[in-house]
Amino acid sequence: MSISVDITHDFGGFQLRAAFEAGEGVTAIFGRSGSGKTTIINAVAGLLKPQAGRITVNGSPLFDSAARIDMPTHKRRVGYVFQDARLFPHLTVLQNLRYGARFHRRPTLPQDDIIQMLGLAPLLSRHPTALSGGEKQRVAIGRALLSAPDLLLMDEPLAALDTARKDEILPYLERLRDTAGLPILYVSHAMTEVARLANTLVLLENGAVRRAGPLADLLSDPDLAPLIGLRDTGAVLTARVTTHHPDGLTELACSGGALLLPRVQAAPGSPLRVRIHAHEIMLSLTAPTGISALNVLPVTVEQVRMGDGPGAIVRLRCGQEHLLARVTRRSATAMGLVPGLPCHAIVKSVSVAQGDVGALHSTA
Amino acid sequence: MSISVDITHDFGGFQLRAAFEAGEGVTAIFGRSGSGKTTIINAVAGLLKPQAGRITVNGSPLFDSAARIDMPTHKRRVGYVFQDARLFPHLTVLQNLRYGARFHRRPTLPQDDIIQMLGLAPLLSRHPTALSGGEKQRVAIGRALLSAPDLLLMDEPLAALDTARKDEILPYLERLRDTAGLPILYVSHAMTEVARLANTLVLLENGAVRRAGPLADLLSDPDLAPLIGLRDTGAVLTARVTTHHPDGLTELACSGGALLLPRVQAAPGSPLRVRIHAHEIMLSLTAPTGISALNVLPVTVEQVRMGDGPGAIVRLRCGQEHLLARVTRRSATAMGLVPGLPCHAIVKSVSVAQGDVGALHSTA
Amino acid sequence: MTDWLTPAEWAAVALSLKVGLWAIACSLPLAIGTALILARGRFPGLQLLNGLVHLPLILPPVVTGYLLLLTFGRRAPVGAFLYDVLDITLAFRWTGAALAAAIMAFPLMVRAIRLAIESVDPRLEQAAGTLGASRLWVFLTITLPLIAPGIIAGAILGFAKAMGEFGATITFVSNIPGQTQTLPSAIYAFLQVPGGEASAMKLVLVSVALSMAALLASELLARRATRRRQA
Amino acid sequence: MTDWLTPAEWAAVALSLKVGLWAIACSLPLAIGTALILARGRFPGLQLLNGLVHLPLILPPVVTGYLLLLTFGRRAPVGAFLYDVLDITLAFRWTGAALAAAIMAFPLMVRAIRLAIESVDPRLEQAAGTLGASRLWVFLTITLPLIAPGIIAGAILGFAKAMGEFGATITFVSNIPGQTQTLPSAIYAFLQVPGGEASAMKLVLVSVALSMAALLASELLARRATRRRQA
Amino acid sequence: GNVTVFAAASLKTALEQVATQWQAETGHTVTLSFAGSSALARQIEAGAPADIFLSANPGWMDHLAAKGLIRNDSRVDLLGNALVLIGPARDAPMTLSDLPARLGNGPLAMALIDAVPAGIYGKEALMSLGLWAAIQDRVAQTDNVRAALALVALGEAPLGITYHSDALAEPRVAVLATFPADSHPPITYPAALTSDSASPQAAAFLAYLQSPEASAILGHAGFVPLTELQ
Ligand SMILES: Nc1ncnc2c1ncn2[C@@H]1O[C@H](COP(=O)(O)OP(=O)(O)OP(=O)(O)O)[C@@H](O)[C@H]1O
Ligand SMILES: Nc1ncnc2c1ncn2[C@@H]1O[C@H](COP(=O)(O)OP(=O)(O)OP(=O)(O)O)[C@@H](O)[C@H]1O
Ligand code: MOO
Ligand SMILES: [Mg+2]
Ligand SMILES: [Mg+2]
Repeated sequence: MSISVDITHDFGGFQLRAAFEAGEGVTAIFGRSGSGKTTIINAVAGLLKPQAGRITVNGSPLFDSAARIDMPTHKRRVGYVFQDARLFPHLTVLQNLRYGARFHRRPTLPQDDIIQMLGLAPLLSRHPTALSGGEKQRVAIGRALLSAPDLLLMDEPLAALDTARKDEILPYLERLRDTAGLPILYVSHAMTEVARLANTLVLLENGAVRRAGPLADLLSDPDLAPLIGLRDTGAVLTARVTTHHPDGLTELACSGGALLLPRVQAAPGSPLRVRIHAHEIMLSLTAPTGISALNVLPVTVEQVRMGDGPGAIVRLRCGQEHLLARVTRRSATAMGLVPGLPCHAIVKSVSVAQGDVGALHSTA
Repeated sequence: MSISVDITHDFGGFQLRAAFEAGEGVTAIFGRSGSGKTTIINAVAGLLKPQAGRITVNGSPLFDSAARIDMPTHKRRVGYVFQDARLFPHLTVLQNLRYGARFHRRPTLPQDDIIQMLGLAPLLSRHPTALSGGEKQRVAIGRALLSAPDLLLMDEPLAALDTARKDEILPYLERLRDTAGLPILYVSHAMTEVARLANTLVLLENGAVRRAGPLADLLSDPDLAPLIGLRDTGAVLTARVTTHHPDGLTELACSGGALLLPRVQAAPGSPLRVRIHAHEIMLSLTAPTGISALNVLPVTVEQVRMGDGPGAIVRLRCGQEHLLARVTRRSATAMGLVPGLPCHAIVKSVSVAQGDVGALHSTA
Repeated sequence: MTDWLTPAEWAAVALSLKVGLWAIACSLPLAIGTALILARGRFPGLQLLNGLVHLPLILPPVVTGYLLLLTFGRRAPVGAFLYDVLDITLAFRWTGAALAAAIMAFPLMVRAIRLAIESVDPRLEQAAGTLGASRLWVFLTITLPLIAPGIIAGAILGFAKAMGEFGATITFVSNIPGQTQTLPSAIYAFLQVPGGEASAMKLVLVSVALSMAALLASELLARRATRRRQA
Repeated sequence: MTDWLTPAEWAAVALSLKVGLWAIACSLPLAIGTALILARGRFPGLQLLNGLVHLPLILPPVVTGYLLLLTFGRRAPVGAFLYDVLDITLAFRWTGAALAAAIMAFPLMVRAIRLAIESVDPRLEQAAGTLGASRLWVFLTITLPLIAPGIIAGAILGFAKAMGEFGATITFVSNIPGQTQTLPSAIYAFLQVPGGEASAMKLVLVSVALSMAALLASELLARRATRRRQA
Repeated sequence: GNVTVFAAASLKTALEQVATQWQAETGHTVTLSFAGSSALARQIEAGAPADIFLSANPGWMDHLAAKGLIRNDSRVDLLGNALVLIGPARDAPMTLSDLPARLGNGPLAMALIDAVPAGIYGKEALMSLGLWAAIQDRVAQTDNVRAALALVALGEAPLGITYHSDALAEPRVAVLATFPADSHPPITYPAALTSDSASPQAAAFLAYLQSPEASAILGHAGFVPLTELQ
């Protein structure tokens, strides 16, 4: 399953020049407000006809301006969760959810599961005007999921939802990605969601693709930190569950050592991805004792990137993988951080949020 | 300036029983999707007539079912940023922004500043259908601000915006709160925004007010952590800028000691509030050395609240104030954390986000 | 009660209802289609079609009736075709009266429906498309229910017009009691003779009562169609 | 060119335009108000008002004309009052023809505008309220521009009807050349005498041409009103 | 001076010619308002600015007379007319008794038999000739004589009953038979000055309508001038 987008479109004042390839899994489109994210997925859905270019899924074109191909929306088999919910006002919640059912070739997703996950059971007989903002968005997600699409387009689907609800929905999207093998184009401002779900990241800036590639590569590139946002910078590690300890902690093995995290819902042996925020890693020259942090990973400094401000981003080798750490320049100087220096990365167990631990698809 | 709300409303299936008082500044209404947040501010705006109750601003009633008072919306002088932007489709962005200007008594807010802050200059002559989701929301914010209201109602105003844009808008809202003295009822799922802006916090659960009170009190109460969300738990400290160091760090004094943070935009002497996430505090029995964290505050354990899971929340006395720290039970046991134990709270400079440092209103 | 109106008058009442209902029932789908084309179509002859639809409104009814006679009369091209090939007779039959009523009501129905179509949010139709619905299915399940109030408004306007239409009808199908004598023809006849006003007013009342009942029913229907959406 | 129509016919053309334009111009505000009440009002007599508005559509035009004569004639109560107190003469003047046209067009205008009002999103009006706009101001600056296409549709329907209306007009104000002889009355008179068809058709063409021009203009206007919103 | 005449619509062509001629002779103007007699009579009742009323039947004139709205002394039966059976132009004349047979299944076009004078007269005539019962189911009534004429002219109806004056002007129809004058009440077009008339020339024009010049025009149009002033 691969999606390839190469389109240009001119709005008069705004030019979109977007070209990227997306492989299996989730492709996140990340960019500031007005950078062209919705425009891209509208083009993929066939709701906007780009002035020129090609959009293919698995090599077969949905749109090709040169070949005059423009497949109508309903034949593209995309499920689209719109930025605005766009529920059908004359239908009940249940009728909205079931709208796409008629066109199913296969009902992959059990309706009741989705209703339960999204907490929609008490709302089924209501009309959309009687829903809260977040409820509408949940129905919109359910409606798209239940249409059994070949490709899911999600435009900030979780922006209107509270953290708890997000944490309920994210694992579901992971399952879709991993078990149903459903490719997803995912627009979000929230790097937490992106880092957890995405296999491929497309960084959009002002209508142009600034960088596109595998998530782990982009997230561990200190040069992209300003674009991603310092606060959201942080690499992802792949890990495997080894033991669930009786005190509620789960031990993971990654290439750089063991990690203890609060209970992870995954069977021993399962592969996981763990995002560790750059600002949550503390560096120590010696192995510390008597502290509340349980994770101390031996690492080697690979690159120190001093920013314009008071901070520095340190790229660390950790086994086969990389971590990013954000420290102050003052600390970097005081500790004498230079490439090649061995040191210890201290990560609090609890500072790795539930939301930052995600299921890992074998290809990621 | 004080707002008092005491209303009941029944939607058939959903009951709202909301009573709270809000003093000066920002009152945040926090609760899960569907908990009744929009319903409350609709009632304050006069868009929904509660079945019973009273809503007063400075003691004079906007609504009083007993006295049959129901002031029409346009006389309430509220500025409302809706959850959906609700721009006027037949007007340009500029005309939308200026719609309320006609009714000004005083044009408090310079229009050009607002247009600049919200990045609306290139959009002024467009119609709303030609705007992206985030752009619409920015216009909606500008429109409400420019109507020179006596009371600002904001329903998840920043949910559709990227972090960078949020960080541009938040200081502006602080200025409104502090210099214009504009009371704000602020609905948000994002505790970062809430902790930064709010003076009063109203925690809503299922249509009922679970707790309402000064922000600092509620945030430092370990018992409320599950409701707020573990990831969002964290106390706020009040601090005062002492020095800006040449390496870009700013030194703050709080009652428990000094804090070094990345450059804070505030003159020496300014009061600030600093939110420190519970999961970002590391505890150490001894003062650590050779680490990248610059802030080590001497604290005393006051309370250890073991949760159901693998974590524990520790309430710490830090000078005159409190901090919350989240650690694993394993660490709590290993370190022998009990009330009265003195220890050290380690906070990385960079782990305190820009967004977590906010201007402080004198009354907060 | 039955004495109150003569048998001929009762027949006129029944006929008017029959004519009105058939006129609306048969022309409504066509009106919806035409409204759809006018609202959404983009082709050169669009404004011509638009003009054609409005014609019965612009022309004095007598002229419309005369043109109908020229087109659908037994000796006229279309009329002869219908009669010979499809065995449909319009001239001097209630079917002709229904045709006249439908044509007179057509512009009113089309406008109401077109206005409704133009106020449907196209983004909802797009959303239905992404869920796999073809354009026809989108129309049937999204557009049509959303324009229901407009269709009801169009139908009631059309029915009211059909109940009042007289000039085109009497010119086209004349006035054959029991066959083509609708209420308005009967009313007209009474008004032509001195002292006939009282009898005419009696029929006017019947006509008004029937139309009002239909109007009320349409309001309730429309309100239900809308309320469901906002409850 | 001027020979093509007789002076009396030119006068009828001019009068029809005058009557049509005045009828629409004067009744439009009232139609908007009525539509607003019907769309938004909630009071017991609402359906009565609704019925009253539809009456000219339901009644055969001759009856409407007769009722107008009974109400606004020089000897009739309202007519006498208007004449004595306000010095307004309606009977047998072009003003009366305009009144008749306005009344016949009224239900069409009200329906179109009402449909438009009902499809305005009330949340936009609420938003304007929160910005400090009174209900009147909200109506003027939000509702009115949003229903512009409906108002234009109503006006053009009304104008077309006014151009074609004949039954009520000739019954109410007679058929006095230069005073009350509108195009449809002139057409009618031609059709009353054998051999008048050619002259009648000439006037029909004029009438159709005028209405089509108005129709095209209205379409352009409406499109502009809508395009601005979607550009 | 100006004279306003409210006249039955069927008189349009002829009356316009008379008026033009009078205007040429006297320099006074005539305003002619043509509509159905019923509408005109009701308008005069409502105070219409008419100087002369020219009705297509006596009934409405009687109605106005009863209300004192016309000057009884000015009332004259101005014109008469004959009732004829018409058919397509090439048809041969026939006798009235063949009417049911010639009609076949086709409709007989007539004006409204209870409301419009030509229809009322026609029904009377058919009844007195004993033909009514045979054809009454096949009568297609129109709101005026002209429409009945049109039905025959267009071939929609094989036969119709109209005034002689109507049949004369339509080349597509032929007069197949004339109803005996005694088979129906006399067909008269009464004329009178209205009580409200203030025009000094009104009486003059009413008189002119009875002049030989006017009679010639009206007679040419198929009407039967009933009074000729010497
Ligand atoms: N018209 C209505 N009829 C019935 N229930 C309603 C109606 N409007 C809202 N509700 C219900 O009332 C509850 C509160 O709605 P409200 O819009 O206040 O939620 P909220 O806290 O703003 O949620 P969100 O964060 O999702 O916007 C929801 O459960 C909603 O389903
Ligand atoms: N119809 C239009 N005419 C002109 N400009 C448009 C139109 N539609 C969108 N734009 C512009 O194109 C740019 C990209 O819009 P798009 O909706 O793709 O942004 P986005 O990345 O989805 O932003 P957001 O996060 O705010 O939703 C924006 O600057 C917007 O103003
Ligand atoms: O178009 Mo009419 O004058 O209502 O029959
Ligand atoms: Mg977008
Ligand atoms: Mg809400």
